[in-house]
Amino acid sequence: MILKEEVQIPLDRNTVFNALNDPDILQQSIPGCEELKQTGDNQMEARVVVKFGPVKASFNSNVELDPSGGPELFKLSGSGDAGVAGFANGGANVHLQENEEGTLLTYEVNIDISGKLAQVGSRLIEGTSKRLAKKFFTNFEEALLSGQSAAQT
Amino acid sequence: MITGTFEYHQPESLPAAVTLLSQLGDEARVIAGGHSLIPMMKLRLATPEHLIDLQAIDTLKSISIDGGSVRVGAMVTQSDLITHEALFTAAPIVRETALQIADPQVRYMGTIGGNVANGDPGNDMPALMQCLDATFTLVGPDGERTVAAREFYEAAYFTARDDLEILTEVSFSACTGGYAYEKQKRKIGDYATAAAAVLLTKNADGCSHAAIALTNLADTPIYCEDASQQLMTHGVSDSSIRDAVTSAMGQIDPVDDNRGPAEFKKHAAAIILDRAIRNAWARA
Amino acid sequence: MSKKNITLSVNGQTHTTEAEPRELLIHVLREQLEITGPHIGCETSHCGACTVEIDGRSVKSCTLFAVQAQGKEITTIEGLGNPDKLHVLQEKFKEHHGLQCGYCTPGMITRAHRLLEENPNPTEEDVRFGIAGNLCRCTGYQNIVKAVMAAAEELNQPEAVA
Amino acid sequence: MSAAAETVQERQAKLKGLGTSRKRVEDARFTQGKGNYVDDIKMPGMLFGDFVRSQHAHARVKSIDTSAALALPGVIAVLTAKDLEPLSLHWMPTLAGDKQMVLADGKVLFQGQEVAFVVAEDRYIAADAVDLVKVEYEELPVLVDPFKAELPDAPILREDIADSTEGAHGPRRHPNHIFTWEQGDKAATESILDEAEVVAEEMVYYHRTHPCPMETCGSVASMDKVNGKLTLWGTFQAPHVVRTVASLLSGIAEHNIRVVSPDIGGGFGNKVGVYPGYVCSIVASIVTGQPVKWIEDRMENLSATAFARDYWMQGKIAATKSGKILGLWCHTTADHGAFDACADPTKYPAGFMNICTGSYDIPTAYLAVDGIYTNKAPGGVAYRCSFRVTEAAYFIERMIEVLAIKLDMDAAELRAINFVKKEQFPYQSALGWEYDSGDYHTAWNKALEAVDYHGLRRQQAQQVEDFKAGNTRKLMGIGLCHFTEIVGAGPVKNCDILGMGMFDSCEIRIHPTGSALARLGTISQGQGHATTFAQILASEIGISADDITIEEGDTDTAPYGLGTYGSRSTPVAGAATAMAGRKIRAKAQMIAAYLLEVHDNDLEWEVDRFVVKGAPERFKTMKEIAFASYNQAIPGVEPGLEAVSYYDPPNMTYPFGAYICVMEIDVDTGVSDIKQFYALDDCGTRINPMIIEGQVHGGLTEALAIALGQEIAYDELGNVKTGTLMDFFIPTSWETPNYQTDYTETPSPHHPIGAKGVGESPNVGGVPAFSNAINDAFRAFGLTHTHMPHDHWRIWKTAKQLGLHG
Repeated sequence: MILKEEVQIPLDRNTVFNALNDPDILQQSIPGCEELKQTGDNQMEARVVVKFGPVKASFNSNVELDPSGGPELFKLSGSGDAGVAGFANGGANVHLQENEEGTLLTYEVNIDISGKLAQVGSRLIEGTSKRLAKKFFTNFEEALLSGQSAAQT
Repeated sequence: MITGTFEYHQPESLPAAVTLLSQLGDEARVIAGGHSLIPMMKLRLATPEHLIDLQAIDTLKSISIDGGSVRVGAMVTQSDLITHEALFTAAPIVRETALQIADPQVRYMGTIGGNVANGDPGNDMPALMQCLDATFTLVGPDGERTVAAREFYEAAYFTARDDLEILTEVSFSACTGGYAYEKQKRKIGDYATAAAAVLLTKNADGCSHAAIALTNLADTPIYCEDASQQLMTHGVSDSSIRDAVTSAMGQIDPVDDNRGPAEFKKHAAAIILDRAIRNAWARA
Repeated sequence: MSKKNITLSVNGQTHTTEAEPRELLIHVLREQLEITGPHIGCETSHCGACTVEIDGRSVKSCTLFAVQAQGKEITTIEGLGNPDKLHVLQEKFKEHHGLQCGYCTPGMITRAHRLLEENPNPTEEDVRFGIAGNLCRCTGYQNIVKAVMAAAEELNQPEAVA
Repeated sequence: MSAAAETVQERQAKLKGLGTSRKRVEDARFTQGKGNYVDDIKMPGMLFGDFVRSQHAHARVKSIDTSAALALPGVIAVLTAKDLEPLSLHWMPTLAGDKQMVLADGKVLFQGQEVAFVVAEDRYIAADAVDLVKVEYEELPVLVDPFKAELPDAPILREDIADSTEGAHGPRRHPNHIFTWEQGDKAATESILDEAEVVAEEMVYYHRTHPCPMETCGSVASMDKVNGKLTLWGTFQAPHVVRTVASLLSGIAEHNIRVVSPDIGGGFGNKVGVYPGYVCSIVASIVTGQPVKWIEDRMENLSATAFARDYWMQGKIAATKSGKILGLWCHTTADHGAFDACADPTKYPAGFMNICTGSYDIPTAYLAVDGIYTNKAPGGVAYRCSFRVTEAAYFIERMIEVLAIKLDMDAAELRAINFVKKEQFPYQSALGWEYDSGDYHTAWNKALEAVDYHGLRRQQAQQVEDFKAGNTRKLMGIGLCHFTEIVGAGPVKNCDILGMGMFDSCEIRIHPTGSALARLGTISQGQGHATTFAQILASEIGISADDITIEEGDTDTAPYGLGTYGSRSTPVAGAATAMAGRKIRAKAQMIAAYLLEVHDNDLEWEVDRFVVKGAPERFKTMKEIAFASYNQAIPGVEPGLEAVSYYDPPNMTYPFGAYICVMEIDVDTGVSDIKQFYALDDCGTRINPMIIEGQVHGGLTEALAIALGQEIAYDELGNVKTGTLMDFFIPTSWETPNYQTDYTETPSPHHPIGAKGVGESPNVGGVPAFSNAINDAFRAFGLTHTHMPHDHWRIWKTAKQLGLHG
């Protein structure tokens, strides 16, 4: 499953790019992220609880960041294991483009869900993934802007 | 298939249920008919620590029709909706829709409250409620409030209901005109491949009231305001139906699943809606 | 998780037992009360093999916790007839070859029983719609429908005058 | 009226023998909820076993941590491959000459594969413990497309045999290749294809599906360590074979193993195989010393036990311009999943797929089948059909339609031109079978007349006109099918399962008062054996069927038999029953002769008695003879009246039928509606017409399901997308039509009573009839072939591709 979307953030590209590499900002942005720790250069472990309706799946995830294309391109890939609920593999390419209002992020997320979630919840996975991806960037923008305002005061 | 463990609560009044839910918070789920929740629990995709069963709250089980206003308690079952003659007179589309939900056994258990509250895009009642312009009553720790069905659904399983609120009642005005709930499904018991609820009222000039809503064609039910408006403005004709369908199709966003690819669903949805409008108009 | 006391009236007999809240009614009936007529087929409320009647409603007992049935009147296939006097539906299922492997049969007959209680004069369409929550893999339904129709007809005969 | 005055006809009627629509004796318990299925078995101290299964389709198992599960109160044991290895039970042989992991040994090869077996005090604790077993996996690339299996960069699935170039059925050319099976004359067929006036070609896919009986698989194993005896109850379509396998695997002597198939809630092939659950329940009982129950849930059933079909059949058919078929060529790519666990007689790795010349006199033919490993569940069972016969029938009945289109000919006429003629029987087919009997033209003409075939075609043509004129959006399809089955496996000379010849057996004991007990090596799963076998016997020995008890399924009491599948019960065990009955009658004749003081040859058999020729008032009934056999000293005759027969059939039987389906299709929504279904079956001698009709209704409904939507679908990651009955299509009473049944009766010349078997015919013939109807609806718009399952969206897609959506 591939999801594509754009989001405009009223901050300059370097700020946005740096934030994408910032574990604190990431933790605040990832919906349901209960824990995130840096385990190496560009490597993180996260526990993410995905909830939709009655379904609750707790993914233990390994994430690898690839900032080498920065600040134009930020890449990440990872996998998550939610035990009986299933598991996920995926990655994202986020293109950052400077414009008058700040930075335009174009993201392409590629997620494969397997296991029980895919078996019985397939009709709901796409919508939920889309929503979570969107939520990430909404949170991200919020975290960034509040961080900015905090820094300014 | 065995669920995880949980504590079971059966409050006997709504305030007791609301209080329980507030106390137990995130780890509690309200259970009505249970036919969506229990299978998910058996698959262990849902593992609530507490279940709050509403079945003992008799105040949630009544259907009252007062003049043109219909109020249906959340614990009224699909089966009750089907057999209630006064409701059939007031809003025959409710029976037509309820009969197309699941199968007899499930309809004896499944409730209108559960069906509209859980936010599953496959459920049939939400689109019907949008078509009827129903209002949902929510009761939570801060008291009671109402939300229009047309404002209630945000995404799959995400609604305007706060986690600590219980949906207690749906209310809507009796409808007088033609009606149709058309549903294409793979077999009895299935969610819709595409379904459409349509209400049309005929008057001397044409169509005085139109309401159209769609099931399982996006991650929420879709109320088709423009399409409804088209029919009211231009009357019901081949061309206005075509325009209304085109307009409604602009709002849907189905996903690929075992029922078929999105492209097929879009096509089927247009056909189903066209039929529903014609059927409703013929009955108007 | 602590067990709860549960009182169920099954086929006119009151049973008190203990069960965890998560124990399904079908398991309590089959394993604790040894009422093994209702079967488990799909576990997701699609097949109806576990159908029982609770307070006048046909219910899939694999999608109901036993605690939810506390204090209720339950009828299973075992409560419809007995070896000395079969229920008309049981007779008609035999007569019209409405069963083969027999696995869906208890649920099917229990459902048909409620259907006829609510609609004593069903059309074939009514019967087909009314038992659509019960799957059968063996019979192709044709003879089941025939049996239910025949049972309805017999139940509608005026009582023989003595 | 006294008994003595009864007419022959009255006495005949009392027997309820052959040809009687006798009501079923099984039904008393089933209608009262008193069936005894595996999950109804309850024993003191019984434990419950449950599997940890792989969510991955292909992964290496790096570690399994059972400590948390073992720490849960009520958990008795957790078995993994490591525990089974010392017993050499971590792998087991399959029926197809391959081997299969019982519990994941180093890697998993399909989603739902068994990884560990948790044994606990009850099923609730077991389920909790399953979640506590922590398995660490390393994902591997997933292979779901059999056509990609032999690519150079394809992931190697079976590392255990990666280097082995020889398999159970000959050479292997790639680590993911299982076998190549060839039948017929390749060179001759290819030269006919080169030279023929007309050649039609098509890829015919018969999708993966599953038998999905209402009752899932399960077993209860009880090892009694005091007397050294293992008792195993389970959902076994072949209990004796299970006993032999259990003995070979466990080392427990066969006489110390009792296998019991209690009531079985439908089988349809699903319960032929030996599954890890059975093995694990046995091991767990041996380990714990307590009875252990294992019951599958529905998702496990659909995603881990035996699938059916999944054959990609590339076909070419050569004919003259006038429609005479000259040759048939077929190459099949068979997706067998992770292990070759097909349930076929040993020498037939693609079953009886070589019946694919069907009902037609095709002089030259060639068939090759390549078996391929993929990351899907193993199986390949005959889902309500004889081994791969449904695939064969579907293939030929589609190819006939494709040829009719190529020839621009009526498909009914094309069939009639090519049928094997009545006078050609016994008929030797180009792919090696000797058809025992048939009268296809008679059946076909009866069917065409019954539905007013030409009238239907006129109606169809009118509807096409109406469609083109914009007056309707619906099309009408007429689905024709004339199938020939091959059932009753089978002759010991060429049919065996794990080395056991496929005979069957019956043992009869007549009681002194003239009632009887008969035991057979088969096991009913709904077919009504207790009713029909008694009817066969009633007609043979003159005792009313009501006085005959039939017992099956207990290996301690039943004679050895190969079980019930492939419609073999009537052709093989039914024959054994008749033959054993005849042995009884032969002895009875000697007793009667003694009692009547005449020579054996002076007696003739009449319904239920031996009568002195020319003196009808002098007779002895079977009841009298039975009593005498126990209380009279008869010189030269042993007391008692018992017989046993082990029947090795000289040939298969070849039931056939003519089916016609009329379907209406909504071009816009893809919704199909069955308007009429006529099914004529010829199963030879008809034992119980009521049961035959019931079998036909049921088989047709399973065919409907398969043709119109029932599939086991995988996504490219190897996820089973149809694991519940929400998505796995089983029609309800609402989607199922009423069927019109009919028959002709062409007895099998070699079967003792001329019976051929019928349970599977409707599935074999039904699938092509439904599918042909869908295809036929679009013939006028240029469609040659479209793949099953014909669910709404695929029908819609066909219409779209044909430009019918404007």
